[in-house]
Amino acid sequence: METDTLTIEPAEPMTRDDLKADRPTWCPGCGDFSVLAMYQKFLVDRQYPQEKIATLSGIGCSSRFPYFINTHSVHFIHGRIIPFATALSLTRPELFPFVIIGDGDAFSIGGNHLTHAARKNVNLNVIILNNQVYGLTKKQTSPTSPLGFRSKTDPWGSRMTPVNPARQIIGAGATFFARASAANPKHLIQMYERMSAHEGFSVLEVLSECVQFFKGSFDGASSGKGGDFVEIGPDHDVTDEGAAFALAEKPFPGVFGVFHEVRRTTLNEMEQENIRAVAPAELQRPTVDKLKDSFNRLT
Amino acid sequence: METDTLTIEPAEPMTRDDLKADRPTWCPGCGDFSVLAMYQKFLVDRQYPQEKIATLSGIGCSSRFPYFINTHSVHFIHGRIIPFATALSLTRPELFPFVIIGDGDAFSIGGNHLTHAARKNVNLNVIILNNQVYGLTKKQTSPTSPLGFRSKTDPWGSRMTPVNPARQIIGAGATFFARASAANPKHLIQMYERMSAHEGFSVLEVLSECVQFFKGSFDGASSGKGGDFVEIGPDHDVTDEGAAFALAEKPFPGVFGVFHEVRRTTLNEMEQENIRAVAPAELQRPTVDKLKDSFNRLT
Amino acid sequence: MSNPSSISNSVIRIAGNSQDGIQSVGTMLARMAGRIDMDVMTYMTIPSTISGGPSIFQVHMGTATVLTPGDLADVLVAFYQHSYENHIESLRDGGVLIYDDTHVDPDLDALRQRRITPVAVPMTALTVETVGGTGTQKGKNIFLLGLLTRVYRLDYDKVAALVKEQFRGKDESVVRNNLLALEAGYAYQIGDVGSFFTFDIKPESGETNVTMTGNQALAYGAIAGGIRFGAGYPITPWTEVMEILRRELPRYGGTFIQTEDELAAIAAAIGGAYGGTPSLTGSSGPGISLKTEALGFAVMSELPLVIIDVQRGGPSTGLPTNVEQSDLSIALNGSHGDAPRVVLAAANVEDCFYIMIEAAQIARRFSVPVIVLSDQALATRLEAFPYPNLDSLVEEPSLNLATRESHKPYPLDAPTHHAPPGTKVVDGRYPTITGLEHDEYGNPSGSAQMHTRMTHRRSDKLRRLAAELPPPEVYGAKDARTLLVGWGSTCGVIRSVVDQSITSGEPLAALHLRNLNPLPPSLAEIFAKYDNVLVVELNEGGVNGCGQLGRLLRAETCQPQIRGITKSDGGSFRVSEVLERVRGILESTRRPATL
Amino acid sequence: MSNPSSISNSVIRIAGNSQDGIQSVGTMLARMAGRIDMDVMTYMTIPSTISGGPSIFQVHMGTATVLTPGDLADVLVAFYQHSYENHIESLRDGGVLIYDDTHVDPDLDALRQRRITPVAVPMTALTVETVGGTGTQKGKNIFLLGLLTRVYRLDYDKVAALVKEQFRGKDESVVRNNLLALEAGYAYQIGDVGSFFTFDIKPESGETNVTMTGNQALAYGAIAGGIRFGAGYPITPWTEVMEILRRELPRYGGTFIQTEDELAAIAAAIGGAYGGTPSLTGSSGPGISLKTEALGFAVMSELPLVIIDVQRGGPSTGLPTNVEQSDLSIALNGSHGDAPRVVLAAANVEDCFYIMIEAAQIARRFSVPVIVLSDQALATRLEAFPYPNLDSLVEEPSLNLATRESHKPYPLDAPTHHAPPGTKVVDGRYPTITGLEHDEYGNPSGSAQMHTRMTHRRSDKLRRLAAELPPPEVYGAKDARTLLVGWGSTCGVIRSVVDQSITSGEPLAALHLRNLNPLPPSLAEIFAKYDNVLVVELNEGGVNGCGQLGRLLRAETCQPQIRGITKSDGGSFRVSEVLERVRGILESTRRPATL
Ligand SMILES: Cc1ncc(C[n+]2csc(CCOP(=O)(O)OP(=O)(O)O)c2C)c(N)n1
Ligand SMILES: Cc1ncc(C[n+]2csc(CCOP(=O)(O)OP(=O)(O)O)c2C)c(N)n1
Ligand code: SF4
Ligand code: SF4
Ligand SMILES: [Mg+2]
Ligand SMILES: [Mg+2]
Repeated sequence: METDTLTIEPAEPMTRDDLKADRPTWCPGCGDFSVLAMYQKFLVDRQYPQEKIATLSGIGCSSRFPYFINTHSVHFIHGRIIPFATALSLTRPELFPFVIIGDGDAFSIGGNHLTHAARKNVNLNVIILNNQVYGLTKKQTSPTSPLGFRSKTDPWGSRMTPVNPARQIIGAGATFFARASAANPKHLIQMYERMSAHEGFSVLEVLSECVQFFKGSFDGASSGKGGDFVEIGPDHDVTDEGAAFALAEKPFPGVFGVFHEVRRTTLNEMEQENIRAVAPAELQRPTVDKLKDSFNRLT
Repeated sequence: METDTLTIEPAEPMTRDDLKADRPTWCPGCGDFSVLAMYQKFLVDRQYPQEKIATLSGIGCSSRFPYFINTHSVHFIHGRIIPFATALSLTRPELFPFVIIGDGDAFSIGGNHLTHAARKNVNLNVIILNNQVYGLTKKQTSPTSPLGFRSKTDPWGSRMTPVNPARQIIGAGATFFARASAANPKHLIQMYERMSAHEGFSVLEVLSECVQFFKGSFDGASSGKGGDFVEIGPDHDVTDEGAAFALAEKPFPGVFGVFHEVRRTTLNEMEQENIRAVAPAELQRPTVDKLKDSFNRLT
Repeated sequence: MSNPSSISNSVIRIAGNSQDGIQSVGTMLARMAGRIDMDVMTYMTIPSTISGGPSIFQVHMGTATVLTPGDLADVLVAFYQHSYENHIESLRDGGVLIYDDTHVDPDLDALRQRRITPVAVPMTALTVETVGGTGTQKGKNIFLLGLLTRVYRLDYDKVAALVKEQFRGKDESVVRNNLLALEAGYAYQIGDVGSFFTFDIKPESGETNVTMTGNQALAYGAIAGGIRFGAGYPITPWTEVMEILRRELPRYGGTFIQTEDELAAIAAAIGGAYGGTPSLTGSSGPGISLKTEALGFAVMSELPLVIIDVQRGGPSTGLPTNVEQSDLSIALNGSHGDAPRVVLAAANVEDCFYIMIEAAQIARRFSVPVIVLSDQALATRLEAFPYPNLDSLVEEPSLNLATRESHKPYPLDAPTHHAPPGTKVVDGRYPTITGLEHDEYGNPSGSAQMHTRMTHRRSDKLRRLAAELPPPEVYGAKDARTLLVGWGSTCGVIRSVVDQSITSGEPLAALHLRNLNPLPPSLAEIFAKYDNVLVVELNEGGVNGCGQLGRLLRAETCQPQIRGITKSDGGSFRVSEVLERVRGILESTRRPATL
Repeated sequence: MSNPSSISNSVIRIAGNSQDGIQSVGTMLARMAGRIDMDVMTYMTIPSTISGGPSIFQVHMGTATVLTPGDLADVLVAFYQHSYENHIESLRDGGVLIYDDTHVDPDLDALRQRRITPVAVPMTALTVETVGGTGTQKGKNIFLLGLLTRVYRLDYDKVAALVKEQFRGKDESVVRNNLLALEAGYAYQIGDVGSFFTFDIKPESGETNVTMTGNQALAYGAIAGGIRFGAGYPITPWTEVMEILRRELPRYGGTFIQTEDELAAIAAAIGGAYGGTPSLTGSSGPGISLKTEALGFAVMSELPLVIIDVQRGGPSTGLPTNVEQSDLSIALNGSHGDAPRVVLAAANVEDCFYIMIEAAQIARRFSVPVIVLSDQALATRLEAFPYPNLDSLVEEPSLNLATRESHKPYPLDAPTHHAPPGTKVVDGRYPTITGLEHDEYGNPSGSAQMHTRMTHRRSDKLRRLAAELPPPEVYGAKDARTLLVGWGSTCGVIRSVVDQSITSGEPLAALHLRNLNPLPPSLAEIFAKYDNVLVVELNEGGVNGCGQLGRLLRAETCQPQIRGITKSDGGSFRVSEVLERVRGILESTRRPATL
């Protein structure tokens, strides 16, 4: 179906400058800066054709990525980018779409879409920037806010059991789940690589500190700040779901790396099945002829 | 706050006749009949004051309960009865609300509300009538439809991994989960008892055959039909989440009984905490005086 | 009418239980009518329980134009006593009652007074005898089809061919039994059918008709219009459209997915459109409300999208299996902010097909969401219409990824043409598609001037589309002082009203609106010519009795002679009902003058 | 105006970065004005990044009526060069510019030409010196407050008391440092302030004012109106209302919960209402769209509910921190089917308080959802208004579970009075609350007659409410030929326009609508008296320039002299802007007559 009318010069390699767009409006020190920088570096490393990259977001500070990266981008509505991206993935398999959203967007208003996409194993990369708070709306409790967190909607400290992203997403059927931190860019970029190499629904949770409304939240995971960044060891079997759940239960700050990776038929493959079940000759026939078949049965 | 102006005769015990309302419009043979009959029997056994029972549903065949039972009832909209019931539970703790919904209502459109209510441990009883199909809209794939199920939206047979209710609900943080079958009323009523005795978010999944659109679906769980109804043994530790997950992984038709039961602070208790944190004398003061305090600070 | 008369059109109402297969016999009758070049329109009721129950199927067919499913029946078929009792009033005086005397015991005196010819047929017994059944009533409907073939002097072989097609793929014995039942019905000595009436069957013109429901026409229209991706969630009466598309789209290399809810469905459809694939979503009542947030995004981000609303009775869960035209307001106004979108409404089943092609074109040309309104009556109604000229209508969709020198998604001086991802932009500046107010490149902008200009840009699409629309045509009497205005599925009824008014000496004219947003030009001038402009619609009347369209037209033209004829009873209008309401209004407006 | 003049009112614009605490100094100034019985209204902009950035806070205060935050400033305070450059045009000719000469280098020539008095104050340096700071600029705003106390000759002790209150609970040293800064500002030799202008301060009347924002007023109004349960999801600018209620309701034995999304929030609010607790939900733009499905249920099931919509710029994500009045259409029409609900709009901050009490009462009396429209301008604006008579306004909510002999939730011959669960019904028949069309007991009914009557029953509530409403009052010139019509937060601007028109010899009148659905009676008669009815609103104009209210009024009254004055630029109207637009319309409509 593709048509490419202009002839193009032999492509120069894409550089990080090519990917730069508006200056980020995040607060100075926000963890999202590093996630963006590493995203750009990762794209350059991989040398995806620039025009085939799609950066897709919902609403939130983290969801401002589309303005700060020079790719085809979408700044959609709050909580619904997963079904949007599902359609893009199904209909345009040759693209490289990346969904980048916050913890509120992913787990609060968008929780159902995340769960169903995981179950159906949509071929999609989802990066969740978890700062354990609603940043853009200025400090309300998020589903990942820890017990005791004082926000404007829990001035006395939240008492609700937070969502455990690993547990919820693996439990829902995601075939890839990894965890990284904005404070450890080297490890983060490795996780981008691993995630993008996986075929199927892939989620990367990135702890990304909100310096404005939850300062110090992730010090415990930062060796530079007296904490510990514990990587998952080589003896962890990523295909063992039980082992992944066990890692998920580790107390804060938990562990980092790939928790889970298995291969299961993707929704994309299933839907392609339906098309492939049509005889190739039939598929090639013009629309008008096929429509006539149907109409003839309705005379 | 309650006022009771009429004086009432000493109450006669409530009978099943008192609870009868319109004749159910379900298809003859539908599993929901037995779930209704046992619900009535259970209410009579417990002798809840009739006026304090609330039967709350979404939309679907199963969600027609409100018309077939003579209690305060609500036939709400599709997928949203959980937050409705959450509010009722929080604001009217002296009532006995029961949510009764289908698998589509619970896991498809309503999935996010179920998950969050489980996480927050709302004190609520939720009965999910799982027939693994959309009944009311006449045979589309539901999130619990098994692999290979041919529906009007999957004429070639569904290929999506179905939701595993036990795994999803326990995983989300429900403090009670049990499983029963409409075809085994005696066991079903025991499960009603267990569920209602639990303080916190309690889910009872009931396999309830849709004879119209998925006939024979649960024969495998019915001893009368050559299947096996396997009850969970007395050595299962209901407080052991891992053990509950293991039970959840048993292949169809799985096992029946209480998978999981633990005690965790409920949302109701947390919200009462916020009220109790106000000095009792302050709570008793008239609204107008308290408002004046606030206004005086705003002069 | 008195017997025997020669009639060109006839209304048959079959009343029984849905389990008796009355829908399938009615469908075959309608299809047969279509095949022999008659006009046809059907009407059915949906039983209140899933497993079935009392219901009717009515077929209005004939060689003269058929515009409605018919007010009163010429022939009533009653399978049961309840069928007889509930529907005998729908049979015209002088009509024919065919009843199964195993179950029905009619009041013959009453019938005689109404000059109704009662015809007792032991349908159950004869079917069992013929087919050798076990007392199950399978085949009874086909027996009836044979009987009606006789009554209406239809071509037996053609009917038999239709029966064979119907059971194609089924077991040999099934086909044989049904043909036996057909033959038995045809052979049954019903008495002198000539004494009932003579049914005129004109020689066929040789042109081919197709016979389908509104839901089918919407689905095939979508395919013809180039739609290749869709997403939806089941809800009555929209569901069938998605079921057809789910089944059919893969044959065209396309995909339709059932999502977890309606919010996901429209998000997916927008994602499909973003990818450059013509996409749709749809729903009924409650699902439409759920889609309005994302609809606003499609407006703001200027993506092409088609949204079908098969209306049903509202509000809330309302009356899922009844007709109502009460979603016009949400179609026009649903979503916060100023969110201009195109709204079209199909006038009949044929139009369901053509309007989808048009909707897809408008969505693409103007990069705008287009809402197509149908309703429960159209959804379930069969109509025969001329085989469309598919060769000239159907466009093969193609994905345009032509490289662009530079690209602004929201240019202030030019229309938007969406560049899907995969499009290379030589100057290296890639677009952001956004729901925030933005500048020409899609970057957020809070500038006063930008919001003013972008707001205008979005509504200007509607002004440009309006400028292309021809002024609507007025149907009916040239000298009429009263104009009926309608929209959607009531088109045929209103035309019938006009036709009848002309013969009855109180001539009316009518104007039917397919374009509801933007409205076509010249409405004010047209209305100004009439003393009365009566807007006929199936929703609730407010000021001046005006319903949702009436209020829109009053806002648009400020002409106080606009009044409403509305109702909210879950049914469509009958011709007689509208005539009566028109007379009532004309009398009441005349009265003050004569006092 | 030339210096020195005696002025009763003054507009101060403080321009800097949000981090400088300009909002808090502006708030203190406004509160001070309220305390000494002046009128006051403020206006602020919200920086485009979370961590802050350029923004302004403007205070209009005085002893004459204050109806707007002011078009042009009398005094501009500029902290930075960008503040000076971006806002010098907002300072009136002849005004006073106070600037921090550490950062600002003004064009003195240009100022002279505009007769502006420049006052250089080394604010940063002096604050650091006084407070002994470390170069952070804390306290600079309080220094400025001291300076302004001198300029406006405010009572120093009262201002100092306010500062103490502001820092109540903070560390001793913080209070001390701020008082030092205040004193330094007050003591600073700014020159002959008497040469700027003389600010008239009338003796206080002794009446007490409260000073708050629209969001605060909505929240406290809800509590006063008896609301004891609420549910919401954060979104700008609604969030603050829910934050206040979340914090405050427990003190009243009530609860407010943050839900997972807006769909859950309204479902919960309806659940609360079902339980017999007066309940609310609210949101802005996108969240309002998401609530419309359940809103239809509240209409159908006839449950009392209050829904707040703090409007912002639309469509879609739009302009979250700008003002717009573009949600009127969705407030009136959001949700499928005919779903009549009450819509009220607050005219100013004071009204935000009273309208919530009214909304709660209407919801309860008519068992109907009531939408209250506020907007971003009201939400963030401070106004001083007379201390309400809380004793007579506040009702203690009570749960009525009185046993009933029998109970029909939807009686055809009487209004609905919801019986919450816990209510014993002696005849033993308990009600079903439902979104399906139903009979009197709430059982599903597809009967034509029932749907007709129930539909009427639901809209009849609005007719009954309308019958109670007084005809709206016309403000302004008796002999005016032109009527301005407004709604919502533009009330003050429109009154100012009328006031100015009277002195300028082209007298206008104005009518402000608080009840938008149902509309108050007599509008047609009132409008008919004017040659021009100009509907002023912050949304996009269509036919005849009419915006969303304008179109509604045209539909309602069919009077073609209704025209619109609208804009969509994210800002509120300025008085001069409206005057100019009015003149433009009057000229253009006059012209044909003179040709
Ligand atoms: C339908 C809807 N509801 C609410 C909002 C307001 N809103 C914007 S972002 C956001 C949450 C932000 O939190 P998160 O997703 O964690 O992103 P962060 O800002 O922390 O990166 C909310 C509630 C919205 N834009 N749309
Ligand atoms: C918002 C909305 N979407 C869709 C529907 C249509 N609908 C009614 S019931 C139902 C699903 C029924 O399945 P389930 O919940 O499993 O109940 P069952 O009928 O099988 O008992 C659907 C999709 C609706 N009423 N409202
Ligand atoms: S508010 Fe928090 S998440 Fe948002 S930009 Fe600032 S630091 Fe980052
Ligand atoms: S359709 Fe299925 S679920 Fe519904 S009533 Fe019939 S048997 Fe029961
Ligand atoms: Mg966050
Ligand atoms: Mg089901």
